[in-house]
Amino acid sequence: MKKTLHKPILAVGPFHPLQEEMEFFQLTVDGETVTDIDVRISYNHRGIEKLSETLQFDQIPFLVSRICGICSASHPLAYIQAVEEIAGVAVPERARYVRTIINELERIHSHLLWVGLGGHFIGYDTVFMWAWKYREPVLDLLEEITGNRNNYGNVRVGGCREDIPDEMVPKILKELDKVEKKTDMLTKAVLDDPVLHARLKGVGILSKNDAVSFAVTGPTARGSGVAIDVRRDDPYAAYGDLDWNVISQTEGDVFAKAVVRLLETFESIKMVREALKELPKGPIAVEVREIPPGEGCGHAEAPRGETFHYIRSDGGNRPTRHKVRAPSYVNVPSFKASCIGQHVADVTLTLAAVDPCYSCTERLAVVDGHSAVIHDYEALLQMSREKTARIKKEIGAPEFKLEDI
Amino acid sequence: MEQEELKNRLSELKDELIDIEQTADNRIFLLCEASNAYGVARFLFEELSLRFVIVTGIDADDCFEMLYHFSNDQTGCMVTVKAFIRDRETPSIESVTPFVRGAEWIEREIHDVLGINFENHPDLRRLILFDDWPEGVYPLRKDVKK
Amino acid sequence: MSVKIWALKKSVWVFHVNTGACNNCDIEIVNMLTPKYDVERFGIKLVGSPRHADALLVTGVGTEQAAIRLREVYRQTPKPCAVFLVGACACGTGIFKGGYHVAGPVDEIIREVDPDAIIAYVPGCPPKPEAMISGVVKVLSAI
Amino acid sequence: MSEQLMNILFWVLVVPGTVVLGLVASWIVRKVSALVQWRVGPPLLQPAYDVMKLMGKEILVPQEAQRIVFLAAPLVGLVGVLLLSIMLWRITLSQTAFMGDIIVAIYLMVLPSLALILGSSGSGSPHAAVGTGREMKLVMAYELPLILAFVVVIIKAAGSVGPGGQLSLAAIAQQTPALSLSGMLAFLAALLCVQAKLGFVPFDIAEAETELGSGVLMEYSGALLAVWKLMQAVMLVALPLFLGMVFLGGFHATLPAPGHVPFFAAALLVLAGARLLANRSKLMDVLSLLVFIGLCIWVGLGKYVLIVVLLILIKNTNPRVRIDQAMRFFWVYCGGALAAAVVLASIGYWWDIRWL
Repeated sequence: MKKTLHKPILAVGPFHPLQEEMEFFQLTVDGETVTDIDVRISYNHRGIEKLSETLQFDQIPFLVSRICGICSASHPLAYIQAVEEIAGVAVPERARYVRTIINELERIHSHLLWVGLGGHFIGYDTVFMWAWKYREPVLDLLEEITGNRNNYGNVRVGGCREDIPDEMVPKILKELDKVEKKTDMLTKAVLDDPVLHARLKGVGILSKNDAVSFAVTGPTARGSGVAIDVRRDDPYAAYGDLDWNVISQTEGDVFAKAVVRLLETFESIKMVREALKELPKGPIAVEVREIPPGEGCGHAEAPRGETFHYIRSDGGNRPTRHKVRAPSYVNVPSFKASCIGQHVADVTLTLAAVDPCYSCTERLAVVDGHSAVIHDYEALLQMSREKTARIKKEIGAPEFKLEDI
Repeated sequence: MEQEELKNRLSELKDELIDIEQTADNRIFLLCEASNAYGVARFLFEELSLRFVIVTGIDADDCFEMLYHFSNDQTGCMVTVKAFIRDRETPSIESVTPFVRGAEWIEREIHDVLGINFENHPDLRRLILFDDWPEGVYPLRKDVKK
Repeated sequence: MSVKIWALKKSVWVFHVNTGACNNCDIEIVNMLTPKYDVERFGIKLVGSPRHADALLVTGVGTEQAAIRLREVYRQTPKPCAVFLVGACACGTGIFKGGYHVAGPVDEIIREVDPDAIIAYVPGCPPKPEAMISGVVKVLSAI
Repeated sequence: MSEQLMNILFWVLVVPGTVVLGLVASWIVRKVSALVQWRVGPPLLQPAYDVMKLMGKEILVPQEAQRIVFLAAPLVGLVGVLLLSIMLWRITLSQTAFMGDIIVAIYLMVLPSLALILGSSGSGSPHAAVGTGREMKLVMAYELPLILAFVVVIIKAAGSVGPGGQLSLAAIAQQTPALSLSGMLAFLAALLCVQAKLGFVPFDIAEAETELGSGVLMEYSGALLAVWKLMQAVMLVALPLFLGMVFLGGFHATLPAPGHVPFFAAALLVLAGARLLANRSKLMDVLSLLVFIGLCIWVGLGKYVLIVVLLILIKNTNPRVRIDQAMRFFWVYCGGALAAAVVLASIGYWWDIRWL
């Protein structure tokens, strides 16, 4: 039998317990050391653009919140900000605060989720279970506010869909206290464990230069000493009014990223608390009737980094182009700089440390409505009324006239 | 870099640009031809140290538009280079990947979905479409049938 | 009822297959393991290899690229095995219906391999973990 | 009861008994882990359900696999570990032993790992191949400290049980080396080696679910997987028993005297009742666990429970280490500590200082 000698290739994926989603990493290994790495994505590419031709500005938030389940507050927010920039809408005070609170709650549960998954990846199931247990109350709060544990879809052009009732404020504050106490315990347990130090420190280092060259964002960048944060750099929602700090570390290894995320959780708790205290009275949305032609960029700091949306409108009720750049899209490719020469065991951990989100990466949520007929607000209203009348007739509903009531 | 300084430095590019538009306080659009895009983007990334955000490819019926979004993190200002590729038959533009490694994926993606050739790209393989996707069909082009 | 089926009902090992989902269903599936829901008390366990699995939890729309792998995973799973389609996307491609990269719905992809596959649907976007547990219970009591 | 009847009973009960005890022990591992993680955990019979279900499933053999090796490996492992446990039970219950049985035991203890290596390398999957490599490295890493630990015990035993007796397990089980300095060191090191042998975190490197699928066991399915699970369950009985006999002075298992029978029955009743009500409240759940552990202690298995609890605690408070870290740990740290222990034990033997 003829034998050919080839480099052993270890496939991570497409179905692999490391990630819940599909990706296909090919690690060329020499014993346990990884000498080269390549990735094939496309498993998660849903190609939203063609079917989105029918979607209107008001419907798109629900679509973009389904780009990624965990960033389902930040994607719609970035999109909405782009649209509001085109329309020149001034959002009511209370809406800005509500948006901030929802986004920070999302960050808290997302970071706790990552800590848990990180523990799970290295076989530390106790940390996994504990972190996910502490995360549950936050999901419950979000469910109480928006009606869903995930996929909130709570923003709309001109404001928010659901308000935070004033009666709920004390309850949220109470839960936050509990979460803070438990996160504090978890943080101490994680940061003081010598075995964890041995496992995480000096692993998967992404240098500052590489971080700039790969244009990474979020905790991945902040762990490498690039202290960027959209919330501070280009304040949106109510972040400009709140008092908080950007956490950054210089080491660039997995441990630094863990520290950044854990400490950020406390900043988020602080922010929610302050925002709740200063929650202004008033309406949560203004009516926006038409989106004028133009183009706008919106970005928001998702738990994983900067989410960027670009919208171009031609004055119709759909955008002609909608570009999404999720944070993982730039964070994931940085594995080329941080993984080569590492152990297989470390590579899987390094890949996980950027908190990759392949649904985000392969979104391509391009909304493209070039063939649409342009209606103005009045025409739409008229069409809507006609449709209602038609449906009523079809189902045989009794006809009401305004005067009868 | 402060906003004023940024604007001054951007005016150095005047010869290579068609126009500079400012839609909002911190949204600047630099319009240029495809042949100048590489130089402008490189100037923004290396001289002004702006952060690369992403590239947007648009099929604008009469031409392809490549939008290179950069961000100035000190002021939160978005600087977008809008490059026009007039040749619809064999659209091509110079790749920025050699100096921004983070652009590798997005250029591969645009190559997939819009069929634009990126010159000097180190590795222009298929990224986002499935293995059996027919060659020469680009889902984001306007002329593609549903 | 044979001992085989009885034991199967008491111990269901599931393998999780994502075929292009938004991550929500996947996280809710992992959530089933955690203290609040703790499916281990019913003998349900997530395993790392399809060869160990009794049931597949499929999420996502079933993209073209994923469909081939999904069929392969289904073939590799020892029979009898049940398939749970979790979430609106898996049940009927949901909001992504008609996309050019969507091969789904997932049940059709699986039926191509095995027309008699046992398929259960857990709709929702995402379904709550309680819904998934109740789905599993319903299928088990139907066997 | 005549000697002969006891003998027959022993041979009839030893294999099923060990298997049942093994399944219960793996339940305890899962249950206690669950309680540590604030979960409810699986019911008492869960490991049994798992095995029964796997027995009824289809067996898939990969095309690239070496069929005979692939099919035989789990059986070899199970037989090895069962042999070991028969030997240990025999020594515990009827004090029958032969010269040098400790050496046989050490060999039998390697069999499961060897079977794993054979089976997974025969399965022809790249993930299993990496797992195999890791398992081999791990075996090489922990065998040396484990044997050094036994050397310490043998030196200690030479001082107390007449000449030649130090190689007989029955004689070693008469004394308690863990009560001395070197013996304690040896016990702790051996405990960690057993942790690695059982494939528990932090040394579940070969199975590493999140890196390698299920690593070495990835390609196994159906009844073959059930055999592996049984093997792991029986190891959970045999290895702690062995540790207990070597380091902690063995088990003086006495069946309850006639006068104890009502208490025994009452305890069993409480256990059964608590298990039945376990779904209603967590308190009952914990109670049943406590009753069970109490029963174990009563029949002389207290040391066994202690060792298992230590293993579970280590399992649940540590992350998985890398293979190179594991090797360094066993060779440098464990090896160093044990070398020191050997020196201490020798000094103690020479000058007859018991506590060293």
